[in-house]
Amino acid sequence: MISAAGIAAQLTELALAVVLAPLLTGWVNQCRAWLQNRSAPGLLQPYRMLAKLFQKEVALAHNASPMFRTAPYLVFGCLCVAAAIVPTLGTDLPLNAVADAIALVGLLALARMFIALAGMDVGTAFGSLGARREMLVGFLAEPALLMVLFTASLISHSTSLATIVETLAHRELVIYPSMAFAGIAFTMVSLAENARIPVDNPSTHLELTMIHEAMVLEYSGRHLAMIEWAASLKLFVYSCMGLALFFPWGVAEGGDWLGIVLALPGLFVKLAIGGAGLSLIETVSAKLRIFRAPEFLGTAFLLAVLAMLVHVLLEG
Amino acid sequence: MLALLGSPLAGAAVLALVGHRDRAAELNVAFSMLTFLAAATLTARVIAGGALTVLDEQFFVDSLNVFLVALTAFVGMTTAMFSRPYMRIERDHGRVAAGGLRLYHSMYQMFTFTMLLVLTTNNLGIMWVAMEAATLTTVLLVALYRTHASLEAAWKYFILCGVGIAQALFGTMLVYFAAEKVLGSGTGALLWTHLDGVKASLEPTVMSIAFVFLLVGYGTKVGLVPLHNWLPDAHAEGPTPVSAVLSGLLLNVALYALVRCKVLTDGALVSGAPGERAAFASRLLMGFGLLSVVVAAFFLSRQRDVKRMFAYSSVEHMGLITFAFGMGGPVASFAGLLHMTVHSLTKSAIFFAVGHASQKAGTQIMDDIRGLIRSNPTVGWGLMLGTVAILGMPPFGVFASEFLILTQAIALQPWAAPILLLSLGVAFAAVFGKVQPMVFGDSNLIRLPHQPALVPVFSHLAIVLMLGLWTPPYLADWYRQAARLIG
Amino acid sequence: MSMATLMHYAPQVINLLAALLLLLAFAMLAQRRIQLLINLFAAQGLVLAASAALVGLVSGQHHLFVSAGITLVLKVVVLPLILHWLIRRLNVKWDVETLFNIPTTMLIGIVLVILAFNVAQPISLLAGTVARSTLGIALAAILLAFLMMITRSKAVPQVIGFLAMENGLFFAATSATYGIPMVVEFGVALDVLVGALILGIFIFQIRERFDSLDTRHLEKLKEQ
Amino acid sequence: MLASPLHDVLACALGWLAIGLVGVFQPRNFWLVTRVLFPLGAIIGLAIAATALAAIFSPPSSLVLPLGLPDLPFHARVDALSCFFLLLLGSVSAGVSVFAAGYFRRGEGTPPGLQCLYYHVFLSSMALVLVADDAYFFMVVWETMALSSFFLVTSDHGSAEIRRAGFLYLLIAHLGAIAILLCFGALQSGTGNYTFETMRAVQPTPLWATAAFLLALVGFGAKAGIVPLHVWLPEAHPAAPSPVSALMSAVMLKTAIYGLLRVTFDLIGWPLWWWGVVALVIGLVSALFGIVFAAVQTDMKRLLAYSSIENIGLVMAGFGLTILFKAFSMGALAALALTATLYHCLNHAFFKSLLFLATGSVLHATRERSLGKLGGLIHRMPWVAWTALVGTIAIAGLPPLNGFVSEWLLLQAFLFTPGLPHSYLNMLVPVAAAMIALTAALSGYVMVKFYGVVFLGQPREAKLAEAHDAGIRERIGLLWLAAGCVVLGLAPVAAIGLIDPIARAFTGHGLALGGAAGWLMLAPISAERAAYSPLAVLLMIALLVTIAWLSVRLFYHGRMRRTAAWGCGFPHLDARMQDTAEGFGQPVSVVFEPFFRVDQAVPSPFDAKPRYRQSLDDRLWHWLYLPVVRAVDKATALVTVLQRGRISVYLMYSFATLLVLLLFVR
Repeated sequence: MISAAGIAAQLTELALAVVLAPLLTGWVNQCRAWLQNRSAPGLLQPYRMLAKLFQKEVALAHNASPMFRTAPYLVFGCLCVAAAIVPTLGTDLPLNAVADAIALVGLLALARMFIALAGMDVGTAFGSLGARREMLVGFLAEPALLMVLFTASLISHSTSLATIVETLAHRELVIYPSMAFAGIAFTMVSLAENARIPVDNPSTHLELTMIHEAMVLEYSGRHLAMIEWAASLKLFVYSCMGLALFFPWGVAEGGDWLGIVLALPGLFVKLAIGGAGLSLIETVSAKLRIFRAPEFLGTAFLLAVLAMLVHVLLEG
Repeated sequence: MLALLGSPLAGAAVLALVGHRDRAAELNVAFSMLTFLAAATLTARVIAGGALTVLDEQFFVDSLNVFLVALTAFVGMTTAMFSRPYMRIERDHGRVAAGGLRLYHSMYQMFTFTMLLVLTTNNLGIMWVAMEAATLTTVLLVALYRTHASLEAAWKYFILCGVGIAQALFGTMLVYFAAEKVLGSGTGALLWTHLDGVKASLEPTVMSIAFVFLLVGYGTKVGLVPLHNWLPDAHAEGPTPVSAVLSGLLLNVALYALVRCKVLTDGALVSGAPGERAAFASRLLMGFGLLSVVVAAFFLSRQRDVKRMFAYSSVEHMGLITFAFGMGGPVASFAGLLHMTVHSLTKSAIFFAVGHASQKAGTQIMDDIRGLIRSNPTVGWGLMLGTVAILGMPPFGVFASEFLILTQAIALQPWAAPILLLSLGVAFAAVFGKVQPMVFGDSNLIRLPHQPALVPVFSHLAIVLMLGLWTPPYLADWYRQAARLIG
Repeated sequence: MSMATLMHYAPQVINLLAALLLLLAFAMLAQRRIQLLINLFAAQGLVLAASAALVGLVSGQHHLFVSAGITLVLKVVVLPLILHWLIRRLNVKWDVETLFNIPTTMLIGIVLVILAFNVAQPISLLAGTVARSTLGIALAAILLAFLMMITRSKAVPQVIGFLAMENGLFFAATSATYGIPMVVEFGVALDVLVGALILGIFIFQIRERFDSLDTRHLEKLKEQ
Repeated sequence: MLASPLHDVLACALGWLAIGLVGVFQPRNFWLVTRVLFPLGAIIGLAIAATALAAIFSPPSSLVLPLGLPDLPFHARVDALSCFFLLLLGSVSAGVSVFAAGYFRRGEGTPPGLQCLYYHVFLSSMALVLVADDAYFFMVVWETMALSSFFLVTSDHGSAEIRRAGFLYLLIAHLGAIAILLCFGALQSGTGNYTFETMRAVQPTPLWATAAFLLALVGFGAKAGIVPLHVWLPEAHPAAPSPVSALMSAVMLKTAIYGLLRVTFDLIGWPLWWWGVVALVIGLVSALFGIVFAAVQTDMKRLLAYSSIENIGLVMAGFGLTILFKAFSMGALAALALTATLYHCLNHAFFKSLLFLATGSVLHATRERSLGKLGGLIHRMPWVAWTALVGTIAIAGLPPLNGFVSEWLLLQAFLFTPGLPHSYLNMLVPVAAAMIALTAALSGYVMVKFYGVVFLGQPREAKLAEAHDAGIRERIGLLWLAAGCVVLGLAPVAAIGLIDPIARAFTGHGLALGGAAGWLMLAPISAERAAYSPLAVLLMIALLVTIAWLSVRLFYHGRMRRTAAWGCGFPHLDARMQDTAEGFGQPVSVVFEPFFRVDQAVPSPFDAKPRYRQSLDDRLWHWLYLPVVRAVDKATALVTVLQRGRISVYLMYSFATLLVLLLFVR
């Protein structure tokens, strides 16, 4: 049964995600600047950015349909729900019974679909180009992500993320070789999905190499703010997912008030390390040509399938 | 009974005298109707009172032949109705002279007479004579147009069927020879009713040799491969009503003769020969049937002439029926009889539609006939539905009989079923692929001066449709009785 | 000649006639000249009539005399006359061309005779008639006529072949079974007559249309 | 209400036939056909759906009709499986019929009365297929279904391409029917009795059972459009008028699935495990193949047709999995896989018909099927666009709509597969799951392409500005089907309840649905292992979106200004600069290059009028079909030797036949 602690953990988690997501983005940017020997923007820069955008007036293309205007909110909503599903603090989350790992992937895909459709809505060359590339990345990354989650599900005999985390964190420690493959695959997928180098470059505005940025080129004002926020949320969700799958220790079991409170600093630390890792990867690798992206993601997909096979072979 | 035979005979005489006058066509229809009425009464009597023999046992009707008599008389009547406008248009086009029409009408009645004679006679010898006479009359009909092609077709028809049927005479003699031992010499030894009674004591070796000759003889008329060569030529070059009756009736009649002989042979072999030989006749029929189906199916896709194509389709269906009779047993024979019925109805309906279509197009070449459904929807639909029916698509009756034949084949001869089905598939691809653009698409056709006769087409198709969904109980009983006779 | 001597010699005579029939069949197969072919056909008819009459005499089946009469009239007189008239009218004087050369044809013919004898043997064993051994010869005559039709490419010899086949059939009927019932026989005779007439008409028409009686001109109707 | 549900169904089927007959006697009475007959057909559809819904939990009832062959009268029977598919037929056809009432226009192609005849005969024969209980009845209605749909496909028969499509369709349908007939032949196991009752009762030997299964796979597969028997599908579905395409894709393909299920689980009863592998592999290949081809299509209806191949592939994969589980006596999992299979059938029926109808509206409004000439229709045709969006999300398999539910169930079934007694099978499962995941992801790509190119962006042609939105009857049809997608997406537990009797009948197990959260929560095995509640997801999203929207309005402002599109400052933006359908498909054609037979011409730098041309062809056509055609051609060339026109040769045949037979008789 859902406990009061669970509901509290759920709400905290959701609020935390929404609030902290831009912070994580800021942290990654800061780390990257340091690693690249640049002077770093402040940690709160993303918040300032959002505030600025919210205040600005929206300049909407003549041709934009209602779809264009609703998409940012929908994307934001989808990612919020996704963030709420991933257990970061406790495993007794009410929403866990509502949506499992597959639904999580589904929600991410829904968000992607809306943003891609919105990208095509105005009918500019860049919009549709970005949408196409985003969907290309999506159709290669999504199955890989699903396979990663499946590997974990096979281990824990459940697709419920809470159960997965519980199995991985609170049962006796077993070394799963399959999770190593899955981990690499997951990292590659996260890079691609969050518009990071080597697939995309979040800071570029060079038209022909853009993916994410090309798609949202027509957005301005509050709509753009919602999109940006959603993008940080996405990074946050992926990070948390990675933590839940590969470093689940510290997440509270059941309705344990104390555990939830204790899990909080753990989460901060893990996210900080993860963000730093991400910026490290981004710094040491070069951006791929867009035509090479399928190979990159194909590798991720194969690794994820391999992870499942390894599980069946060695651990089954 | 007498009316049945007398009507067409009188018709032949009267029409020969009447000649080409305007009423000739109507008279033709009237005589055919009279024949049909006679056939219907006869049928009613046989249904009510069972088999009967007439005129010193020279004529004999049982459920097997009375069904064919009814069918023959019916299709004969509808074909006469169809030929009225058809031949009139032919005359207008100058393809046939006035004398030709006189010949046509009287020979048409004569042909009906000979077929009915084959069906009703009790004497195997007379049966042969009538069959030969049927060949002669149709040779004249096929040659009606006096063109190169029609003469060539008629010549081939005559020579091949004449030679073939000569073998049947030899076979008939051998039967007589065998029967003489049992029944004593004289007319009695050729009467089927008598032969049927003593078939178990006929000499098996003689009977099997006789059957070979009879098979080659009547098989030529049935159009079994490799004896079929005359068939496409004769069908394609004769007037369309003649093609319709050739395909729809004559082939049936020849097959009927063959089946009668098979019954005797089986009777002799089952009682007098060791196991293996007992199925001799059945095996031969199955073999020829199967070969005909396969070869005809492959022929179909090479055709350019529409009537020629449907002629090959007749070869295919005759093969199927022969195969069914070869398998034997109540269900297969039932199916064979049903298939005879639906095939002759459907095929003649197709020829009616094809006749009008080619008159409109002025050609029988399929590539030149386009878009019937635009220029004349009823003819187009007639052809389309007929084709669909003949290809064995439900809900038409051809499917019903094919279903029975094939299911029996699966049960009795599992090796043959896939071969048959694949051949039917090939046939489907060939025929449908050619008929579809004739019916659909943009039209290139002209309107005709005379209203086409479509009652025959659609009445045939309606009956075939009904037989696919529902066989009237008395008809089923009738088929069952006949199937029991065939064994 | 008493009845007894007749009975004694009759089977031998019938056998002789049968052999003659076969010989004539071979002769027709080998014959190139069309007039001679018709004459041979007439001779065959004569032999046929004689044998029918003889069998009738021996067996007491008197209707065979009628058959013999019909044969005599039809096959010895009427049909050859028609044929002669036909070739005169059509001015056909050329030699008959064959598809194979004559020796080959003869060789095939011999094989056919052996086959025919073999096939007919079990039947002959059962035959109770005086002409029991002649059935094989009848069958051989039929097959040889068939062969002749195959090898000749002109229309008239084909017709003669057709009629010769009829001869073989008739011989089979008389020799093996004492003749088939009269009704049938009349029917057959009628058919043959009408058939021959129709063929005659056809030959005229073909000649008119094609300017030739070579059946090799009749090869337009075929599959491409 | 008549005596039994079976009577009701038969009465409805007769009703459809009667409507068709009325239509054929009034072929040009446009008003009657569109205002009376088609709506009436829709009502009958609803009646069938209602009957089936009521009867799905009742025991099977059967009936012998006084029709058919003398020794094999028509047997009819409804059980849970028939009811389920009848429900599908009735509910979908109701929407399609209403739409069709507004769709058929005056003076187009075949007279409306004839269309009405074909259409209702088609519906009626599909209904009868589902209740047929003997081989003859089944074959009759099965082929009638093929024939009537053929006439529908070729209703615009002026174009040679459509005629060719129709021919190909009917030919493959007919060959399939031949295989089905042989399958029934194998199933009667020598009893000579072709009622399904007998087939159920007798247990065929494994050899015969295998033959029957493979024949059924070929026969029904040809109708369902599984690879490699799919070639007719992308030709025929686009050729047909849109309501017909909708019915064909949505319902007719499902009758093939029905046939497969009926034969495998009902008539054969106990499948062998490796059949499941065959079906699974075929299903996966079809799914991937279909979606990859859909991605590169430039014709919107072809795209949807290929997507049907994909969906049928998914259904087949579920079917294969069901066989596997059942063969290894894993009842609960078999029930799960079967549920996923049937659920996907139902879902596909709704969203695919919805999308086909949407394309129909677009086609009518613009007279354009090519994606390259559409665009921006969301402004001109909002009703169509927004209902199509529902279908798009559903077909892409995204939460919270129905496509996701069945894919979710299917993946669940895969995840619980390990534990099969064959180690190779266990290996197969991850690969299979990966392919399903890839397919699902690709379908998202395809649907973004479809929706984006048709409805979003700028109109690619000037004439699109005159496009009008769908009429009222079309809207009702679209809304009905969209509502179906939503309901099936949000209330999966209720819908699965309908499948439960079937699962229990075939596998002996049902899903554990009575869990804690009851109707709200879908937890097929246990809430511990997997659970999904679409309604809650939707509410959460809605809530969060509302909160976000309100707080933005509350804390900031709603100011907005319309301006020219930015486009990175590029001033001369026009519609031709958008991605074309080809362009959108390009990445897929590169990634999956081995699937295609590519024929392209790249312009040289010196071309005055450079043209880029590319055509992507199906390799199977060249590998499988053309060789067969050539072989048949060769065979026909061989037999013509028999008929060379020379009479001596003909005589020789007859002579040789005689001699051979004489030798034989000796």
